[in-house]
Amino acid sequence: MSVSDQPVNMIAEIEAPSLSLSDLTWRRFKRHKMAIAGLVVLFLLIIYSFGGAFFVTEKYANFTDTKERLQAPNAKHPFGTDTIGRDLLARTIYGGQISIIIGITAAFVEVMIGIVIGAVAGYFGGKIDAVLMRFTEAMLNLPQLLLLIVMAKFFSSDIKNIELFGREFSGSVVVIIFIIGLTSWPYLARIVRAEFLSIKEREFILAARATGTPTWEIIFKHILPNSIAPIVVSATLGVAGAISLEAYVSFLGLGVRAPTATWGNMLENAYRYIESAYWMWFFPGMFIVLIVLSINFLGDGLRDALDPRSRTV
Amino acid sequence: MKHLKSVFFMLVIAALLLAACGGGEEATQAPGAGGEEGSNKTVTFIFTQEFDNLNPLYTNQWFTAITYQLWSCYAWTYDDQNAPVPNLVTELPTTENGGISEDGRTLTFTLRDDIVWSDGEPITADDFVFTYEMTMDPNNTVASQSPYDEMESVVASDPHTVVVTFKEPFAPWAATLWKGILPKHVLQPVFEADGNLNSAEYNRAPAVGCGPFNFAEWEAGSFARFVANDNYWLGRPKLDEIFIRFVPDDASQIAALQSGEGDLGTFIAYSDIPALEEAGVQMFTVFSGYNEGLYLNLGEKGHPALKDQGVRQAIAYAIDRESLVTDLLLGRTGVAATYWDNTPFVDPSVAPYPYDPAKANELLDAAGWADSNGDGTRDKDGVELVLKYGTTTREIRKEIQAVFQQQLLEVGIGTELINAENFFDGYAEGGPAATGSLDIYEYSTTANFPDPHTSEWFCDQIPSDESPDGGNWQAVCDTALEALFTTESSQVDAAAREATFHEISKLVFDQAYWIGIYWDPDIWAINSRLTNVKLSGATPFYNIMEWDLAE
Amino acid sequence: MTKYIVRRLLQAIPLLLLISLILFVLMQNATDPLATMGGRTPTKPEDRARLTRQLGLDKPIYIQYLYWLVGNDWAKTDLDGDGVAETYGTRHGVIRGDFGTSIVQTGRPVTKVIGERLPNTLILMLTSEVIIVLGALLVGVYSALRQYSFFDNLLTGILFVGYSMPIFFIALSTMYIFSVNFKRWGLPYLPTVGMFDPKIGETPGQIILHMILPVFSISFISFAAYSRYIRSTLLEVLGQDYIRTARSKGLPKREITFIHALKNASLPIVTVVGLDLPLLLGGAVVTERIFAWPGMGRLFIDGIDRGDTPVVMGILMMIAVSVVVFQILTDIVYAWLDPRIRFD
Amino acid sequence: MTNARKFLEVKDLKTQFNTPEGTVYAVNGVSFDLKEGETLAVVGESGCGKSVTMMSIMRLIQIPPGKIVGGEVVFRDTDLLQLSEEAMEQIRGREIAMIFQDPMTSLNPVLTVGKQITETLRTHTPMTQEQCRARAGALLELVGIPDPIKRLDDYPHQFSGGMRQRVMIAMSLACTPSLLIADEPTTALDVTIQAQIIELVKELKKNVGMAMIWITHDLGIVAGLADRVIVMYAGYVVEEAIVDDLYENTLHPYTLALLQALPRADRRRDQSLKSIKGSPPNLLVEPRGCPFAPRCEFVREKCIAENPALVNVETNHKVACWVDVKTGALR
Repeated sequence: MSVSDQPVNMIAEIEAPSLSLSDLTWRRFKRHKMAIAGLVVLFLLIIYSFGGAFFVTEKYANFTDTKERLQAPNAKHPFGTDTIGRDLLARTIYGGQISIIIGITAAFVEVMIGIVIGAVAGYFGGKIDAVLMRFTEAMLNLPQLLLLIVMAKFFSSDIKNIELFGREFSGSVVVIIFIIGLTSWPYLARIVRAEFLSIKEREFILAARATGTPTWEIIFKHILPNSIAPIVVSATLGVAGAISLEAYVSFLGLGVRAPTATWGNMLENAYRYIESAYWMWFFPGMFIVLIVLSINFLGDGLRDALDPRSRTV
Repeated sequence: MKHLKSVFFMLVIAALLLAACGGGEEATQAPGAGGEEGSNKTVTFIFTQEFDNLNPLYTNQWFTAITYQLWSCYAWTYDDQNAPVPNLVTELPTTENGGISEDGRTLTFTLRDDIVWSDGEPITADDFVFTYEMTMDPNNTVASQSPYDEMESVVASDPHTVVVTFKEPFAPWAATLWKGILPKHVLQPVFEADGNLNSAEYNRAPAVGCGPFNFAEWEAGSFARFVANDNYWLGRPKLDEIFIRFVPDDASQIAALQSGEGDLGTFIAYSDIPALEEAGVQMFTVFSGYNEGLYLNLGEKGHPALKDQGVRQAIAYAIDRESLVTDLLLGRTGVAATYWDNTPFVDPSVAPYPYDPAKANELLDAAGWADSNGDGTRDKDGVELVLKYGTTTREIRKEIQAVFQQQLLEVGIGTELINAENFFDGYAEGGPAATGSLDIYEYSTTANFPDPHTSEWFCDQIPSDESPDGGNWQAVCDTALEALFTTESSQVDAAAREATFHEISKLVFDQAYWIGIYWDPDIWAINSRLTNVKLSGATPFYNIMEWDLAE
Repeated sequence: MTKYIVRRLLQAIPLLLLISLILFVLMQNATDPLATMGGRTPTKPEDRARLTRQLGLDKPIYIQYLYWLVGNDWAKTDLDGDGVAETYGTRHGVIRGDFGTSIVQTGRPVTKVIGERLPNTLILMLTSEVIIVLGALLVGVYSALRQYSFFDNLLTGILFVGYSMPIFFIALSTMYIFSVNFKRWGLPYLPTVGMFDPKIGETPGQIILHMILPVFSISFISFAAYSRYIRSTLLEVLGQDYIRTARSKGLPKREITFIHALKNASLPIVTVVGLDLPLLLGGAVVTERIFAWPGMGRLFIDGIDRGDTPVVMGILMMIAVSVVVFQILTDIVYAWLDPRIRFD
Repeated sequence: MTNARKFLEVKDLKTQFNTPEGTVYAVNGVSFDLKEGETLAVVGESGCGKSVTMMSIMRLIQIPPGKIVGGEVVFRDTDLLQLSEEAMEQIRGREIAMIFQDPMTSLNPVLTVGKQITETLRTHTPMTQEQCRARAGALLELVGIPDPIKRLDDYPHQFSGGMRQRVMIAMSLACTPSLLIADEPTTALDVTIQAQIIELVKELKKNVGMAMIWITHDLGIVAGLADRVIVMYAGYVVEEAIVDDLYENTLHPYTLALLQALPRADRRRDQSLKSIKGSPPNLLVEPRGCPFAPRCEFVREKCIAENPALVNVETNHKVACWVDVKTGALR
């Protein structure tokens, strides 16, 4: 799906241009119009969710007024109200924050676990590799959604609310982040391992080892930066994956709990009102589609720019 | 080998071209629904849960239990006024008719002489004794032994007489006893062969029943069919077939009811009622003893403020249940005052606490809870009045939580909302309600509707490491209350027992151990082509044989 | 080749043991099967105590796992609650082919419970998979050949929107549009739930009719991933030297695409499809629920909700084993399709 | 041979690529011609545009990112650049055939060798399946593959590198084309195999009587093979000469540098091999002056200001250079 999938052999014959890697990446990325559009939309969504907090308070987002329930969009409530009269505009703002935070942190957890397991397995090889890869395969042997459900159920008991930055969140936010991270890493671990396996045999690594560079330095300073491209791409797509997964587990009743709103659980709440109150699903649904779409396009563009040779969706 | 491979590639290519011509799928065909009406009176019920097991001994599941009026039989059922209707017995035993002994321990049941199993075998007292024995056999993993575990003996004194002797006088027998009888002639051989009934064929495919319909078929996850029983002693039912479809998703259930693919559905959410009525579906509101309420945790782990009656009452005054019922529940139910609202034992003199935040503030001030640090919630001796308010993940409960949270905060009571997936898990499993890790639990329950008895508030039922299975999750230990319950459970005289319950109701209300929110009736949606439909709370399909299709 | 298969199977054994152990621990602690037992009220205290004992749930978790794995016909249990273990167990354990009995459907063998759902899931999932793969081939090939054309961009856009939408939303909206509203408007309409109309019976026509909406929902969201994969695979192949060779020979474009390119591109595609197939056994959790399709996904969710560990374990282990088997099968098919690979 | 009529004439051919890094000026106005039966060698470092020129002639440039922006390729009085794709397909394989550098990747790994040879025949000739097979067998025999009929059913990976290149040659000869373009066919092979292939091609050419363009970066193998040589640098033809003339009477500093970089048996021991200093040209910028100027030891101011045209300086010897390398004076 990348530009460079075209006759590489022919272009490769032409001498390498004298551009820095980041310049090159940016120029490649720029050509991908959808990726640029994705970046812009993503940026706007982030502004909306985090900037919106300066205009409406979280208290207002959680303010209920049963007299004003299920109102269609109007001047007072531009996005309408939900079943207990909460303002949906305010809720999409605060819900967006949580959705985006879940997306980013879950991807972060995924990347951390993926890198550590992949790096250790790839670098040390032998028995450690065998054990870690067995474990990774075990995770891959089951559909992620099923594993996620089992884990969500496992962690669902006794969830305390947590306070962070003066705000109270349902502890389920943390649970969701961890279970998504915990079930998403195996693919990345395999990619990282493969990168490590090939890079660790290169001359400069052999040289570094010969000069007695400490192992951690070789791993983190020499090998990791050289395998950053697929990691960045995976992490980006991981954010989108986590946001949609959150919506899925919400539907199954295992998502983020009230009173914390997310686009996912707002959409789930709207599920019963699909015909009678379109505004309840339209706005969170639109935001989910937009963010997942824009991140996917962004990831697509990044892959083309950073890692032209890979070709998974 | 090589040839085969070419075939494979050809197939891929051919399939490609085929897909090109075929295009996507389109919704163009009509299913021709209702084509051959009249010839066969089939109605479709929609159940949101599939049966676990059809054997009455092996499940507590409500959806399975309501089908016993179709194909199995209770000794007596209840009508839409919650009055008992004798079915297998000639009449219900009372002290007057001599069916209940002086000491209240022995009950004598006289069976009708025309009752037969669907295979023509007569139903006898032996079947009753067999049902008792199977329930109590340690090798059978039955769902519940109650109330058979309270019995001393069950004897068939003649083929039409069953004599039950309880260890202690047992008042709530009427609502719990003989709900589903097993055919001894079918199951005795199975029990002898297997040593238990746990995997008997009968559990999935009860070939022999005693209701107006016979079991025909149950396809896992999909549907079950029941067809008219020509041998039914009260006459053949008017419908020919009842097709029960299992549809787990609520929204899909509503869609199916709206499109007419389902004739009956239950557990309808209030919010779905207008759309269904618009589609011409009749709605039935049936009380079955459930009243949604707040259980306040008085145990060690509970918030200290809740041990104060004033604080508990303040909570009741602080929440606006009237608007909740009008707005959220569309005015289709009422505010629950007592645990026994809409049961035969209700005390009509008790009216719910009104919405009165001023009164709530007053009570809280009096109890010494004041907002000394200005954080918006009251405190006392350095303890903030912030309560952990937990419930299940049911939609309406989440909504009520959010509304109450706001109203409670207005009187300075902070709440932390919790929705636990494992809300009803036991003490040993770390269930949040059972372990007392919440301050307020919201749910609704009923012990044995229409009987009012509950063992929920006995001191020895407080769960602990020593007795993890206790049912007194809110740890109410009130000697006066316990004494009343002890009296009630052995009062065989109905009027005396009712009086005791009025006392209990008042006590629980005054102490505000339990604060009612709203009556939580079962809401049924039934296609208007069905006629003669009556529904009861305890045994919903009690007159199913009279249901008919409108022409 | 036999040696290869045997070796792979042997390697899979510790893997499967590891999976089963992790899942068992997770499952046993996830849900309390006795909480309400499907009823509307919490289970009575006395019944809870008795059932805990009868079902062996009072044993430590490692014992429960051991019994699940190797059976308990060698150990005595206490059934009557007098504190004395007097009865031998009846379970043979998974390694002897006994997956135990369902807790929810008291006493029914797990294999039976799964067995009756499996065909329903397969008919739904395989149909969807075939439609997805064929459609994705069509779209993927088209957009690879017309890369960056208007239709390529349009298709990409639509597919990505599908990919971004939560499936429950697509499923319920289509149900409302094509079943409820079409009927209201007097148009030909589709059924909402189930596999067939009880008045007509379980005929192939009925099943097809009832499959349209669920298959559409499943296909719509999975289409993007497949077609993009096929597109990029094909693009990569089209950039290969041998395609240039074929063009230099003056072969018509069609022949180059369908014989030279597709034949090579089919190798990774076959791998991906082959590895996806066993995962289909898990069914479509959300779609099956909404359309009341009696498949594995629903069984799984019900099992999770009710704490039916034996059934959930049975489903997961069946999938895990099939993944292993399909990995081997895919390798074999790959080797068969690719003349460069031989096992010997 | 000099009397034979020109049947291929390339005039001012220009090809560019749009890449993420910018426009690559790969071929910048290349002109040359070819007579029937003649062998032309095209020499230059990798990246000088020789392959792109040939691919442009064959119209095998992927569009996008490539684009033939100007010029003519007149083959037997037809401008190939104006033909429809279908008409071009009739030329490829039948009139002009091509063999490529890497026999490892140039053959389709999942099709048998027989299939790959016969499909050319089936596309361009009315032969039946049996006839095609027989012809394919004959072709394999012609290129010296033992047991040819049996090997038709083998897959490319069952052949060694040299053998695969023989298969490629057989494939290209299937329809007895009048022009064979060989794009560094021996680069990827061992030296001994290289010699065998060159011998084979020479012999085949003699027997078939076709014209040939032989692309190489190795001046060493040109001598015995070609009639004429053109030297390319940065997408320009910098020198064109009869093969002997090029060695004896080198006129371009770049050609000179190439020759000095060549190990020769007659080189004196103390005479060291000289590599060309500086880095290869950046094709992303349109050159203003002579593209070789930055690396040229004869560089003059004029070279940097203006790009010299390819002009006939002696009989049948063209060069594009401002400087006379023998005298060091400007022309």
